[in-house]
Amino acid sequence: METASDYSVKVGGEAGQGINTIGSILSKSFAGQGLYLFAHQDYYSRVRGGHNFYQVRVASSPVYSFSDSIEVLVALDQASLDLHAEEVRADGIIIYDQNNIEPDKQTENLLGLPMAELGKEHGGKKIMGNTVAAGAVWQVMGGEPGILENVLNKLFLNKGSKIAEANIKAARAGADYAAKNFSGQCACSLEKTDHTGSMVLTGNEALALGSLAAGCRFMSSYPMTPASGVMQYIARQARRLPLAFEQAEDEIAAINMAIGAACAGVRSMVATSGSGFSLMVEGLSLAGISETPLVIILGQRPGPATGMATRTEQSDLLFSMHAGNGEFPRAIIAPATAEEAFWAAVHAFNVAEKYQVPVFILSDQHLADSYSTVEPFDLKAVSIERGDILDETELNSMAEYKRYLITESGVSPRAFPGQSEKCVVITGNEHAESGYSTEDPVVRNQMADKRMRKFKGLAEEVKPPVIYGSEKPETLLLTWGSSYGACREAVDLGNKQGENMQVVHLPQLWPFPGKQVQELISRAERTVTVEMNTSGQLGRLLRTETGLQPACAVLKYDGRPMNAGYVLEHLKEGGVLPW
Amino acid sequence: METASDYSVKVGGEAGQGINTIGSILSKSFAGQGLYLFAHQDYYSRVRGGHNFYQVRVASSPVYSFSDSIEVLVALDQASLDLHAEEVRADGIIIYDQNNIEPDKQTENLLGLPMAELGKEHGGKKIMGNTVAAGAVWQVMGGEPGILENVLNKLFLNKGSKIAEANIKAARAGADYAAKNFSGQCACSLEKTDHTGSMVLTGNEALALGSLAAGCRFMSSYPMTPASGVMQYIARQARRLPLAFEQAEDEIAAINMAIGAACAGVRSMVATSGSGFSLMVEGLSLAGISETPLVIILGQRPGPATGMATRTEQSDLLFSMHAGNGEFPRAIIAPATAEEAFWAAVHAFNVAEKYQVPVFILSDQHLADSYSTVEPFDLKAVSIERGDILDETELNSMAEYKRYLITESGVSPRAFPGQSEKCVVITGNEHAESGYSTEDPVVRNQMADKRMRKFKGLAEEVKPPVIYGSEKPETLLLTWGSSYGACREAVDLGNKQGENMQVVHLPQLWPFPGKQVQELISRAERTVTVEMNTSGQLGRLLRTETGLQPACAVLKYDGRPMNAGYVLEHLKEGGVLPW
Amino acid sequence: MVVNAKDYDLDRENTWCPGCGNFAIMDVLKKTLAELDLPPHRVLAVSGIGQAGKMTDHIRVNTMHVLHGRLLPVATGASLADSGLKVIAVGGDGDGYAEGGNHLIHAARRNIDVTYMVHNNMIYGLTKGQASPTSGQGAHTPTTPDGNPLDGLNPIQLVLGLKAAFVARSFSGNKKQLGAILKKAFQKKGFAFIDILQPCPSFNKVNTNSWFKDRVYDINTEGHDTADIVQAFKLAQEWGERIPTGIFFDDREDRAGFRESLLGSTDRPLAGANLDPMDITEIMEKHL
Amino acid sequence: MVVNAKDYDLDRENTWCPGCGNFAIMDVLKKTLAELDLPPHRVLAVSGIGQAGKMTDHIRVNTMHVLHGRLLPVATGASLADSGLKVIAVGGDGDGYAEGGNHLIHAARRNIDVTYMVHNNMIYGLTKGQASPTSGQGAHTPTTPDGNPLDGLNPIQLVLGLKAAFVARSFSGNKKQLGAILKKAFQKKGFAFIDILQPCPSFNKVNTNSWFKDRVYDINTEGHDTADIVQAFKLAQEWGERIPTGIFFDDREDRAGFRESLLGSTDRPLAGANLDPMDITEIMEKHL
Ligand SMILES: Cc1ncc(C[n+]2csc(CCOP(=O)(O)OP(=O)(O)O)c2C)c(N)n1
Ligand SMILES: Cc1ncc(C[n+]2csc(CCOP(=O)(O)OP(=O)(O)O)c2C)c(N)n1
Ligand code: SF4
Ligand code: SF4
Ligand SMILES: [Mg+2]
Ligand SMILES: [Mg+2]
Repeated sequence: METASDYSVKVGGEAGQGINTIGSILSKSFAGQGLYLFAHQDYYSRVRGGHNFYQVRVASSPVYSFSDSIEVLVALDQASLDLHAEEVRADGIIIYDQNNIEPDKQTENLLGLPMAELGKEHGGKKIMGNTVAAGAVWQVMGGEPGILENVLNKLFLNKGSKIAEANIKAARAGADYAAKNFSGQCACSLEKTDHTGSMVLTGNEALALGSLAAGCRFMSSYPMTPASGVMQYIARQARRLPLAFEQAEDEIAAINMAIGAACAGVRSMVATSGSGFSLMVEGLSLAGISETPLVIILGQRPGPATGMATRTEQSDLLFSMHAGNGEFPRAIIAPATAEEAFWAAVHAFNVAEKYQVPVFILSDQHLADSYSTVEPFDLKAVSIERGDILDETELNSMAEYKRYLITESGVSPRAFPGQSEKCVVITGNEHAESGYSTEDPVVRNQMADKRMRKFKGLAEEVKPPVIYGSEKPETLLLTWGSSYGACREAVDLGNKQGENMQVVHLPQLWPFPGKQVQELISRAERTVTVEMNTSGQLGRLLRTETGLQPACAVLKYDGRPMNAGYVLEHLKEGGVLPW
Repeated sequence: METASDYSVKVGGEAGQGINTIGSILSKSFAGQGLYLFAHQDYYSRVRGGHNFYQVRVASSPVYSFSDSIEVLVALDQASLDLHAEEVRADGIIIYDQNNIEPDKQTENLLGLPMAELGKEHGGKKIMGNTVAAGAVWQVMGGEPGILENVLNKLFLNKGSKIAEANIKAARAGADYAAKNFSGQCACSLEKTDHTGSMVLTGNEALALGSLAAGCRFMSSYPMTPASGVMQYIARQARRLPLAFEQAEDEIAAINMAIGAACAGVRSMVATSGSGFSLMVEGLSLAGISETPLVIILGQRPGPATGMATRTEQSDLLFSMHAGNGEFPRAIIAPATAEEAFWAAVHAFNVAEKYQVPVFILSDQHLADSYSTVEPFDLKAVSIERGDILDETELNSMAEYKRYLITESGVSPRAFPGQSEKCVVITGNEHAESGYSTEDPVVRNQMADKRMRKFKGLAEEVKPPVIYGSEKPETLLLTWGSSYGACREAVDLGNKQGENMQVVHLPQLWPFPGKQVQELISRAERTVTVEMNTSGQLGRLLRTETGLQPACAVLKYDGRPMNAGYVLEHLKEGGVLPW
Repeated sequence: MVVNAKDYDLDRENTWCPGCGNFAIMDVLKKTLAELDLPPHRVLAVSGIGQAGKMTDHIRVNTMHVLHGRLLPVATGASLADSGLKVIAVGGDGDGYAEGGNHLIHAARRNIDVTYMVHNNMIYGLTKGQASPTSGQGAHTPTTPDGNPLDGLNPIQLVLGLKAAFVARSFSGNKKQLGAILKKAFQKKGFAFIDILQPCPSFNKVNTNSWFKDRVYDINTEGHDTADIVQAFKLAQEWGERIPTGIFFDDREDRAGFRESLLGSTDRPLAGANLDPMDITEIMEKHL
Repeated sequence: MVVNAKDYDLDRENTWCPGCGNFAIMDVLKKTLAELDLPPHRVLAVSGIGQAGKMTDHIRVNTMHVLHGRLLPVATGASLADSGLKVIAVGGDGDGYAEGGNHLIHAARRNIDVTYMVHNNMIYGLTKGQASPTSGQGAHTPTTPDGNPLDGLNPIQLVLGLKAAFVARSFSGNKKQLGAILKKAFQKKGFAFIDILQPCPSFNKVNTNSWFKDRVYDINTEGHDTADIVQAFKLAQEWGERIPTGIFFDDREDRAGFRESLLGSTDRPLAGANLDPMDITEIMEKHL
């Protein structure tokens, strides 16, 4: 990392205290200053109380993960001081409200800021103390005042200009207080670059945006952390676009509604997490045999069952790969960053329709909730490929429409009910080409073979492995999903320290790009898998598909994301071997 | 096979015509004569009409599968003649009702039997024609009359002695007619051995019996072919034993009821098929994290979705292995025969309770519905091992009961609500030893590790591979479940023809007995997997667990079971390679 | 266009048993669709799994033969996607009141634009005779070999409790009534529910054709006010010696169908072979 | 034994928001259990997932904190297995009326021996404010940002449609009424259902404590005949300016609880640490 600045700000407090407000004001301001950022959130499954934090890392070149040490801690409650003071670097600072919190005598670098008081005085409400804090942090870090005020204006404008103004006043009060009392205390000094105009986006937001760009017109889902963000984003657009969103009564209804809509001709999706996906498994199998295009966003979190609702994990890879009774083709895409998430959604809808199969996007809480700076997407580069769909003229010229026509590719041309005078027959039973049920053994074989033949086409469209680091590495880190960020930074750090490392991340895990992975592994001295689960699922898949076994695995399953430090430390220890 | 007699009788007709009556009369009579049998059923997913058959193979030594050629065809309708006349051997016979069916002129070996007429005349009802047919078959095959009559007596006694007598009269009429008109036509001549006293049992019945013997006290399920037989058997005993059976409103309720009962202290189970199991996946995951002992009988049939409801397949192995969000230990047992099915159930309940995990019994339609002769089970050999359960004295002496006490084995001593004054706290969230929810990362790691540690104990109790055939084989057939029968007979046939073959069947697939399998494979020149699915699931599992890959795979997925002929033929062709 | 009942015929073997009530229901359905001049390709029938669900094997319209109990969500999605389709859902009592019970609650709440026909034979036909939620107390079935210990569920009471827009009961043995009700149901905006008593001669030896015939009577000819849900609920309590049939409730409050309430209009197009990309530039800009 | 409400206290941090109606409900529950002299170890509380479900984190009894929406089947199994337990089910409106709707239908049909408390805050609390089936028309939530297009489900109507043995509505702000109803519910044989209106100050800004207070009235003090289900259904139609609360229906037909109807007796033992092997010799002999 040749970053000039690389700072971390942590805002800690109880649920409901507004740490997200401070966090997102700062994040957007950092982006406005032309810097890159990565911000992750840590919260409990409760609405009030508990200890949550929002940690944003800002740097002058792209960042993919978080640091263990922080430059600025904003403590909104006692617990934040108690828990995180240690993480503050020697030249860092701790900003807290001296009217509420009594710090330990030994704690250093403490800067008292009467947040609530100033908030009430300048913004009219105690809760404006959050904006006061943002203003103070921005000031001590050396941000350009106009940028922060711009952000506040944008953020609060829809609540009325009065509120926006009050916030700006509060921010100024914080900045003034900091200028007067904290000057020279903070070692940070934010650069300003001309890399402005980037978006600040979570993985969930990127998935939703990508789905909209891809022409998703129907979404039915049931709320579940960490996937709710996707549906809530889509729901907000539904009235403005030709798009229906419905909160289903349960996940079973959600997937079956989406299947109904998809069969009727619209691009459809669902989003859920593990427990909810468990309930969709029968519907998945229906999509498989009825050859219905469907996109399933599976936001992973620690299981089993309800597990830890607001935490992160990557333990549903093999589950999603084998879910559903019987055998049918599918695709599994797993973006590593918000940027990738957008394109993953576009790819998912195209693959789903071209091959008439269910397509998974595996996400996880760390990807779903973390913000990063992303360049605006080139919407012209979004191509919508719907595959073989008959038009009315073609349909009219046919004697009979066969929904499950047997073809070499395994893909049968689609038509929709009501599109022409030809009736469309869709079913979840084994069937003849017509769509009507059959138990004929010969036809059964033909249909099973036809479905399985789609694997070939699916394999040709697999998103190839993403490679970063040394060309002929001593250590290859094989990883997937949001763990990529930690691995990528570990490679940078390691190589700086004289190691010879590479990271290979698989943005698509099924069909498995076996040949390419084998080739990459053969060039490395040793391969280590890195993922967030107990059993080393990518490692198992690697072995199934290539016969190869990683030298060891770096795993984590305590619900908290890993970073570069964790990866390097565990590599030294020889990894955590699950086998 | 050193069998002296080895005959096959096929009874074909429409659903509702009573082919099962004829089939089971004959089967029980064969057993009464001291012979061994294997009888399989082929039926459509409809209540009336269609073409079904019941095919019984009888021999003087044990048989495990069915033949392609038959000695006796009983045709109750035209279709049975049209479809099966070809399968009849040159020295075989076809018995049909000349009053209903007009055979093709070319068909040979036809013996007309006025079934309905004789039924009406001697039994009082046309439908007694079925018993007439059974009597005639018994006569031409040379069975001892008293044995058949015994069977009829037993079969119909609960319907009143009049009905039993009428049936005996009808059977005699059939026998008399055959004696008069068919004598010398049939090459069969049934031996009589002193190997009497064996049961005639389907896989479903054996599973139900095994569950009862194991002390199952609670079953909740939702009807689904081919698993309904298990629940209906259990339901019949419920009022007579300390046992509750309830037909749930859906499969979700079924598994959650069973979990509730299991947590309250009783041995509980569910039975279902693929679609229904799909709906149980979330409950499975709950059993995983709440460490609830549970037995799941999964009767496989062809999918995806509703697929072919009354047919057979083995395509839910990897699904059941990976089902459920998050990671947790489980066991998967897959009996090959009715005999094994009984002991599988006993094993399943013991393993479930000792390790407090969900245990699968994978069955399939072919195993579930096929009859075979089985020695009465030695009930004294059934040992019930419940694992670590605290008694009231122990509980009273404790300050606090910890449901999820962390132990070396991963197993925490159990107690039940209401058992003592100690409250029991059970949960589907991640939790502390007490059972109360926690998100503490350290405790999470401890709990995940504790659960996964159970694998060790589970692995120690794995049912070892079953080996049959040559000791140092050129060809090792690696198989599981009901495909074993075909493989075993293929080995016998092959070895007779000078091949050097062995079959290894895995009565338990998870934890996978990797070392033992590796050892066996290393002694063989080539290994071929044999199973009923498209993707070679056992082959994939083998590779995941050992890195080894079979030379080829013999697969079948048209919904009809395989037999020795199919296996040998496809071995010659080099198998069907799914990879 | 003049549509004929024969236009809905399919040349496929019918697998129902002789004497099954399903035949009459299918006849009436075809005739009613023809009377309403609905051409086959403008009709979508979504069916569950069971003997009733096999209806879609024998009627030439667009069909989705889906999972056991999941016909209503599929119908919901399909009807939202395409406003040009007349959507029918057809399934059995097990399908609708056991496996699919939750969706019934929410289909009524949403007032989905679907006519839902439940062939209530008070038994599981396809899987060979197990008890259904509507099986009567004492019914001997393979899963209740000692007699069903529970009273049967009364679907009319349930659906009135959900305040569905249109609630009716008919009987396969009364084609005239069934036809008249079906016609009204198809013309109703939103969710129309019809529980159709249907003898299953193969497995239900208690609730036979004549058992029903002896008991059913028509509440509409007796002057029931179908706008009065409380009165309807009162009538629905009756089940035994006399069984009320007819339209129990036909909501005069002209509630919007789900398509209209969710999409804000009855004909906002979602479906079709043409997918015009939506312009999301403005949405994206909010993240700048 | 004299049991005290304090005996149910647990020394664990409570994670509900200040002002949440759940606190009052928990208080009343503990007091009622004490009044009934039920020692903690003879009580089993099965809870769903949601803020309401977190009740089992804060009350010292046997607990099973299970899946979202699945509390009733678990309670059914547990209550069948052990007749010595007083079984309570507790969950939210999303848990019970959305995810778990089907089980509600069948719990009522079976008349399971369970008292079911639904904390109806007309919102999804734990997942931060999405609409619930009982959310009112127009409610602005993250999943209905343009206002809920649908009328809220009326649980009392629904459960009366199921003819549950005991049907009541109360309000967390009326502890006296809630206590009296809970007590009767616990004493009822079979399934007792109580919908408890509960303000969620964090996410439901419409149906607040004072909104409820201004509307609720007690149907029992106004002389409603709780044996009359039709009258109850009529009362249940009301929702708006006035909201009826109290016991709507208390079936005088002394229906058997599910344990009795399924097992043929109220105390056939299934559960326990001792598992005497069942002798199946006779059953096996039938196959000879
Ligand atoms: C998830 C699932 N569970 C169970 C089944 C098996 N199954 C098929 S039809 C049926 C019940 C049929 O009864 P009903 O719905 O009343 O229809 P009928 O055959 O009586 O018309 C069942 C249990 C299934 N196909 N899928
Ligand atoms: C299968 C499944 N789907 C979704 C969720 C996420 N979830 C947890 S609680 C909840 C809803 C909570 O609302 P409610 O039941 O009304 O309880 P409240 O928090 O309002 O008391 C949801 C959707 C889950 N845990 N499991
Ligand atoms: S089993 Fe019953 S419902 Fe099914 S077709 Fe036969 S008679 Fe009709
Ligand atoms: S979110 Fe609402 S229901 Fe949940 S604890 Fe807070 S106030 Fe109560
Ligand atoms: Mg039925
Ligand atoms: Mg709620």
